[in-house]
Amino acid sequence: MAQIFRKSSNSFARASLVGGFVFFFGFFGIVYAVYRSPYTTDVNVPLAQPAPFSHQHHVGGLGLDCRYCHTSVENSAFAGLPPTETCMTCHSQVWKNAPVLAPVRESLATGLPIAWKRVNLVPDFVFFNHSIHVQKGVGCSTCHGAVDRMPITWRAHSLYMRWCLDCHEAPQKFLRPRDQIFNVEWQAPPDQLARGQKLIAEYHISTNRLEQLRDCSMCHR
Amino acid sequence: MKTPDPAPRLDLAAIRARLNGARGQQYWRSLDEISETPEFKEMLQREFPNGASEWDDGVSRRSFLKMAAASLALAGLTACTKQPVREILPYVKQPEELVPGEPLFYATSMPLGGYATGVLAKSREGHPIKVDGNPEHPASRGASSIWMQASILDLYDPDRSQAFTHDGEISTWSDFIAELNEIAREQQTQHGAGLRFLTETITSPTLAAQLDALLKKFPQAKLHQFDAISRDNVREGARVAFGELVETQHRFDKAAVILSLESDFLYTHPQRLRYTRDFTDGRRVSGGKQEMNRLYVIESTPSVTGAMADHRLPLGSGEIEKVARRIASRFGIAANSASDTQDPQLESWVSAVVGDLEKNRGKSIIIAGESQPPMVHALCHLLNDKLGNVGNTLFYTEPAEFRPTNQLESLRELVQEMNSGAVQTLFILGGNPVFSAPVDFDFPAALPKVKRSIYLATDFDETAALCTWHIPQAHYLESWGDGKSFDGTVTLQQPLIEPLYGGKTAFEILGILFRQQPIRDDYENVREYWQSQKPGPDFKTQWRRAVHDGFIAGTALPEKKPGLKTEAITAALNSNKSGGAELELVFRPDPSVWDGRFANNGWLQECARPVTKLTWDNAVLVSPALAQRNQLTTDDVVELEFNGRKLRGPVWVQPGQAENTVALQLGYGRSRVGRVGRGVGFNSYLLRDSQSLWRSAGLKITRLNDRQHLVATQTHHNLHSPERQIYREGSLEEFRSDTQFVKKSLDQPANEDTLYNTDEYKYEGYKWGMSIDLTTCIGCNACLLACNAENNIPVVGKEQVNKNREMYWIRIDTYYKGPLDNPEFSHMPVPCMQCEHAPCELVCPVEATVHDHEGLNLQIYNRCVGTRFCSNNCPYKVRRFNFLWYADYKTPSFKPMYNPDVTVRWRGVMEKCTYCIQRISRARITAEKENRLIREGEIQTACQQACPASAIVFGDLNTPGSKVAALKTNPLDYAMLGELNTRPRTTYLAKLRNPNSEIENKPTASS
Amino acid sequence: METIQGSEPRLPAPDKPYPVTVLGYPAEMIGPTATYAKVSEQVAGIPLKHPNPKFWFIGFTIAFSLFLMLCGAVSYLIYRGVGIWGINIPVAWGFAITNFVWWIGIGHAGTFISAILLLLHQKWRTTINRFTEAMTLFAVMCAGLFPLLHLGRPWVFFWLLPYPDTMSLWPQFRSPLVWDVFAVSTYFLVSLMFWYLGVMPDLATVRDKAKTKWKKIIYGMCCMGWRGSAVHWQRHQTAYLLLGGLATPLVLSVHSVVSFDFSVAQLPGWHSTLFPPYFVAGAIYSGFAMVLNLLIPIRRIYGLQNLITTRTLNNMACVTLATCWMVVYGYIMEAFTAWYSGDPFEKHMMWDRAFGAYGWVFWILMLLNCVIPQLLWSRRVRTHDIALFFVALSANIGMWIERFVIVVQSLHNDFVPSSWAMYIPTKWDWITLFGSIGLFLMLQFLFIRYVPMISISESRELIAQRKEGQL
Amino acid sequence: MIEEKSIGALAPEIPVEYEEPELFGLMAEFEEHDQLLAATRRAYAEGYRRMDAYSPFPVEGLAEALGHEHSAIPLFTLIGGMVGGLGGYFMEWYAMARLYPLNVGGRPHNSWPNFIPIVFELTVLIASVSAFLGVFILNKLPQPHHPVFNVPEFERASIDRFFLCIEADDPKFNVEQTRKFLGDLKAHKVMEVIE
Repeated sequence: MAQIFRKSSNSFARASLVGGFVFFFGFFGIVYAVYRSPYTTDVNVPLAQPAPFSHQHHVGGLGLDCRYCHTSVENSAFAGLPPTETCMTCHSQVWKNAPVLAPVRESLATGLPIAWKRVNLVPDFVFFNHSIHVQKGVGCSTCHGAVDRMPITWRAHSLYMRWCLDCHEAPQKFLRPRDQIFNVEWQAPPDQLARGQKLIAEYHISTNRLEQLRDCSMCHR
Repeated sequence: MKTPDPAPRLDLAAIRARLNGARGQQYWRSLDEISETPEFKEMLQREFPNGASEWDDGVSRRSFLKMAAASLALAGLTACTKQPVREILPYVKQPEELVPGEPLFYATSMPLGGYATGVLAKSREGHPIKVDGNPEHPASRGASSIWMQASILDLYDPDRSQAFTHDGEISTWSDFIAELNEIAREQQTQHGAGLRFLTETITSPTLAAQLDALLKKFPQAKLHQFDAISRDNVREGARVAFGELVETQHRFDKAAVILSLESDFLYTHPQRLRYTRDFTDGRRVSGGKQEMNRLYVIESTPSVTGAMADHRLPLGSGEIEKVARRIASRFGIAANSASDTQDPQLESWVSAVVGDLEKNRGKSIIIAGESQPPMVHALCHLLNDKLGNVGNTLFYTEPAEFRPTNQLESLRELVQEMNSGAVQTLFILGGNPVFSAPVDFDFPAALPKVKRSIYLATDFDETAALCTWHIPQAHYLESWGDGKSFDGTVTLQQPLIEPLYGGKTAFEILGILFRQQPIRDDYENVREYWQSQKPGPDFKTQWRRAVHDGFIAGTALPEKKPGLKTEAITAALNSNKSGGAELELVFRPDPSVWDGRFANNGWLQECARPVTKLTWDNAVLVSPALAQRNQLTTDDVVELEFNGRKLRGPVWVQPGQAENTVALQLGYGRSRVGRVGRGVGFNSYLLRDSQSLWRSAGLKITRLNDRQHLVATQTHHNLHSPERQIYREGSLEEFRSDTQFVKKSLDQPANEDTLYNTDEYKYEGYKWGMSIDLTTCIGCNACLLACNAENNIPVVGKEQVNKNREMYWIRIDTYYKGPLDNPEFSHMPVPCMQCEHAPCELVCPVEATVHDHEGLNLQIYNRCVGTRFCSNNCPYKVRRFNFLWYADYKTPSFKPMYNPDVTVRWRGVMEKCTYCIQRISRARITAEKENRLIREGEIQTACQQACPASAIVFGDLNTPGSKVAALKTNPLDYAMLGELNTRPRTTYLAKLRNPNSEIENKPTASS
Repeated sequence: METIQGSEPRLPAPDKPYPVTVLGYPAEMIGPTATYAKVSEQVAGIPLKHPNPKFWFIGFTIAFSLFLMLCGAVSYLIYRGVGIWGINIPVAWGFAITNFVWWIGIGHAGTFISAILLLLHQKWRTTINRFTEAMTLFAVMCAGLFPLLHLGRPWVFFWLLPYPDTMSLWPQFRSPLVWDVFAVSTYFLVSLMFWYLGVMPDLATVRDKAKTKWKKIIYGMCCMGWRGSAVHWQRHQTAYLLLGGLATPLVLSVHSVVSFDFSVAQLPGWHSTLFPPYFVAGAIYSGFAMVLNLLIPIRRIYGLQNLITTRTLNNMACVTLATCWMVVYGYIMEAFTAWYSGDPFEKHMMWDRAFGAYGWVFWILMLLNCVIPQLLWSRRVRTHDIALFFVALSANIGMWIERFVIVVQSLHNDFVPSSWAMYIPTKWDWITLFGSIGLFLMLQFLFIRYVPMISISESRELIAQRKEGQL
Repeated sequence: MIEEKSIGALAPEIPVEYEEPELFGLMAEFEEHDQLLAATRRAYAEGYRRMDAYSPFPVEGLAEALGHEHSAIPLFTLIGGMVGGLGGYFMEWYAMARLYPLNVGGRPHNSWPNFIPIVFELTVLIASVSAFLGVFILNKLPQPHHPVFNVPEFERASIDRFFLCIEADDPKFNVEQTRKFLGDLKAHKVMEVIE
């Protein structure tokens, strides 16, 4: 019989086989990468808002305390978003007619709320409670990042379950003294682990055992 | 659902034989089951008739859920894509008492049948999401009825009427105000000669005052009250006995012996919640207390109270008077019972009861039901007096009602006037008389003869359709108001939310009618009235306090000592009218939809009726004996003929029903009702005339060659053998002789041989557990409804329930025991047992159900892939699966109703009870914030909170001296299917009965 | 052509009479006239020349339309949810799992024949192993479909696979369902490799017999340029033997693992140590039955009697009968243990199985699975292909019903009577069942059309051995 | 229906890349496998080493005759099996007891009895895969192009003929002598194999 394939087809055949395998597994690798990329997680992706509110200016510049606007952060699951009134306490005096504040004034006039875009968002089946975290020494910037350097707010962390577990498995890495909770510049001291261990005891974290922090029921109901 | 094949008949004789032949305690659930008719088997084997019904989903709400399902499917398929950007809307002006994310509680009151029950309503971000009893309120003591729990669904019901209508045209409030002024002017001239008010029973002081004023202003105007579930007999009975209207207040906690003559005081009585609490307190055997009360019930058709009886005597409603007379005569009352035929068995029963009553003078109660004629009530008064119960176990007060009258006569008079044209303007304030008035009054025909008929109601119903004006009524959670509870305690009603559909209240309408200007809203009206009542500087504080508490303490009616007119009664007794032996027809308010007002409430429609376990239907209840005689079987459609009127309905053969009694529940077959209630059941009012408001003889019943499938959540089940140690019970005697008798009769759990290191989990922190007392559970479904409301449990509709896909997290199993004609009833609430060795967890491939460190058997909805293996492996079958898209995502009005602390489950995931984990978490967080442990009693599960019998106790087993820990050491405590070594955290207290040894009756337990 | 028609001469050959089996039947495993060339021509001729196209097209069309029905049913399933089936609480598993277990069972014949019989040096397997292995693959494909479809949320099926996710959650390795995932996928992959290893040299034959260039090219690619080098053959044979050795415990394990889905649960009627062997026996039983059902018509239509001889059928019938009795033993033991345990739940389950609401199903099962196969005691039935076909058919249906009874009947009457209920299949249940059969047949048809369905090289070995008088 | 161009990609276009044909070896064709076996033994005895035999079905002892005693496949399989088994158990233990230990039905985190089935399955799977891949790697397959295919008669190597090919780069190879030698093996036919 005559030769069907030319010589090169040997290497071609082998290459294609190997290539097939590589592609097959590579595909999942790509999906994996995309799932962790900012494209999906929105980490560090600024979100256009109806009014260009700048934490950088208000927190970093003016040094407003988080609780001035997010009033219920210490006693509710929901940190609270400032009602239009709160904005107007100052902006009825300063930047009275600034065009960027038009939406705010309009809201007060019409009584219709300002439709902010959610930056930090967990799914409906996750029940996150701000008050207990604040109470037990988890600082704002631990999850929300350095908002004082955000001209427009973006998400600082993926908020994936794995990310939550990092702290729920080893709180000592992140806990702060109570007076530092709302300090957005706070940086972990070199001996954080030792301090953290102390704080765990001090805060009576999980009256029972520490592993309880990993119970599904902590967040899912 | 229809299969017009004539099915082979039940052979009840054979069943009897089988039951008599059965050794030991023989539980059984339905006639079909024990008879094992070929027809029953055939029904089971029919494949396509039911199987194919997937296309035509019964309830139309389903239809759009399909779309939802599809959209989810896509959402799921694109699971790994990014989250959509969502908006968040802050307040413009934030109310300062409101902390977003935290609930607020308001004390208010729910009116039903005119009487007010104090409730505590929970509100999140400004919308009510749950209603529970107000613990301080004397009438509820924190307990709930199913109607209280379900009222939250009514509030958000998208089918509520949303517009004023005038002659069928959409109209406006201002137009109506003009109309009112017109009426006022017109009636002014003729002193209200043509002006009539038709209301339900009224207890509201404000409304009463307004009506008084109006009737003074229009002297010739008249007020008529009518409730379909009227208490006329009670009133008339009092009138006969005392010559005046008095109300009887019972103290069941003080009674040792209770004889109920067809009184369903645990379920349909206005004071039901309080009475249940008292009754069960007198029944609970705990700690050293080895006493419990004994309940005798004589009734024609099984009721919740009857199911609790230690001795239940099924007897025609008309026969009961004879028994009453006989008992009376034993106490030396000339009750001319001689004429009655002698029945030895009945005799011995009666003498046993009489003996018991004798023994317990001053510690007994004899109570008659609304359905009994005045004479029986009079006799009860007389007997209670003779037994010295008055002042001990019961006392008399003024009625809490405003102008109590004979409502039937009052309505009769009104209808006559309407027909004669004397009525020009008729205000109907609720009640839907067109649907519920006695059929012989022919109210629908009379109504159009009235020039102006104004109807205030929450729904656009049958009456609204015939009235010239319809005013949407504000729900009680939307409006201010007041009322009195049965014992007279003044109860205030405050709104939690603005009227969703611009509803109005009677106060506003009557206010305008009385004084055109200024127009006052409900708040002003109510407040104004109370200001007038309690003038003075401190009114503001008093008012605030009253509104805060929800009621005015110490306003219960004072005891009253009316003179008993013995001669009058005995004289009346001589006019002996005896109920014949022929077939009798009795009417009952439906255990779920009451008189029909709740017909559009999905939760109530779907909750399995106590005793029958029927859902989404009413039925013609017949006794086994009657069924045997007339060759009837469940699902047969029969034609009832009564006073020349005909009615068709499916038969339900009800064990324990009196032989010659046919029972019908009212409130079904509504012709004008929302989407849920449409086409559900048949309208029993069509047979109910003024002569036979509750009961009448002379019914004809004929079987038609047609069948209609009734859907019950629990059918053809029996407990087979005592070996199946699921339901444990015994008599007080057994308990006294050997407190450990339950434990002794139980299998030991499987031995501990295992390859595993078993002490890996110690549960040193909180260790949640629950104990359910079978002795006190009355099977009223309050827990079930409370669970629905707390946990966003969906309604699935009749067709899905028929496929055994109901979604309750806690169900109430009912088993029958003993003879067919008079079985004993046993209720068993079954939530998730939270097994420590949970079989469900082991087989879940994705860790969607696991244990937490407090021993809860969690269900993680967002992880569940829906293999349903867990349910297969659950010996208690307490897991529920979303076979289709059951949760109602689409109806906008339902969204604010859902409990934001509980995930709304989507299609294809398993769900179940986790001891209200959202409440546990909330309490834990609060405690952690305060650096303390959760206190005993700080957490109540929804079912526990609602239970009027306090049969459910939940708490931490590790807290020394906690209530639940104590109950676990109770000798009656046992674990259902404990021999499987599942180590359930929920255990039961075996049921104790207190039979009278002189009545040799059914076989006793664990013999 | 005589060889293509493959008539099976009954006359003894002049030189020497046939060796004869104890049953007095021709002990030949391959027609006397077969030669290397003829066998190659006959078998490779089917994919190349495609005889009897009418039969193929009609059959394929029927199978394909059934398959389309399956697609429809599946789309509606995804759209509405598993609620379109008759399942409920307590009977949360219905047809889906029944079909799964049934198909997996059928999938056992292939590897049993090609692996276990290989190790047992059963030469008669030679001419049927290729075909049955293919059947195994297709059956496992159908089986694998159902665990996926029966999920409430099929689109998250990958949570059952082990991979590092953003929740640091892995499958719950204690769950028999996860064992299934591993067992079934392992079984499929191993069978696939085993099958391909076998088919590779024959594809070379087809390549070399192919006339048109494209056929040459395609088959040339598929056979990886196999050239029959002695050294290649050596490695090939070693690997083949090793795979056989590995597949042997696999055959026994797969259905054991499937049976764990039930026996690990504590349900009366499921919780039994009897299940693994009982399931494996049943699996091989139904597998052989299915092989017979497919082989008998194909053998006639493509005239392969000279290769798939009466002796082969006879032997298969014997295996079927043997496994049938193992299954019967299983039934007896189930009833016995239920009685002997004295456990009220077990006793009730057994009573209900026979006389309860599903009793009629149980008795049909007894008839099809235990009574009818006893015909195989008769030599004439075993060697009469049409009779054999129908006995096999009854065994197949019987085994499906057995799965149904185990799954549904045990669930519908479990511990707490209040939750007992009936399972009534909907039309969607039925469509899915027959749809999967359609998928199975469709693949089967494609296989016989494009791949040599009998192992040519192994047949050549037989011929060679006969020449040396080893047969 | 298919013109040459379209398949030119794969089929050799004779005129283009056909230079001076280089000899790959000499090939003898036999009718029966025992003849081939005998011939191979003779050739080996003669001292030929770089040669190969081709048959339509595995011939007992042929590889050995060529001097191939044993194959490495079993080793592949053994290693694969061990990797699969140990790896499997590690995966289960790590996921269940280390990464996210959860209380599942009160069973210990390392509930080894429940881990056995998967360990077994993975052992078999990885072992089989390595055996399978072993065949291809050691046999250097796929190899759709091979000089022997240039011999027209060779197509019967997969049907009913048996071939022995002595390759040109064998030290002892010499066209005349080798052709003569093969001829003496009462080969059905002897032909040249060109690259």
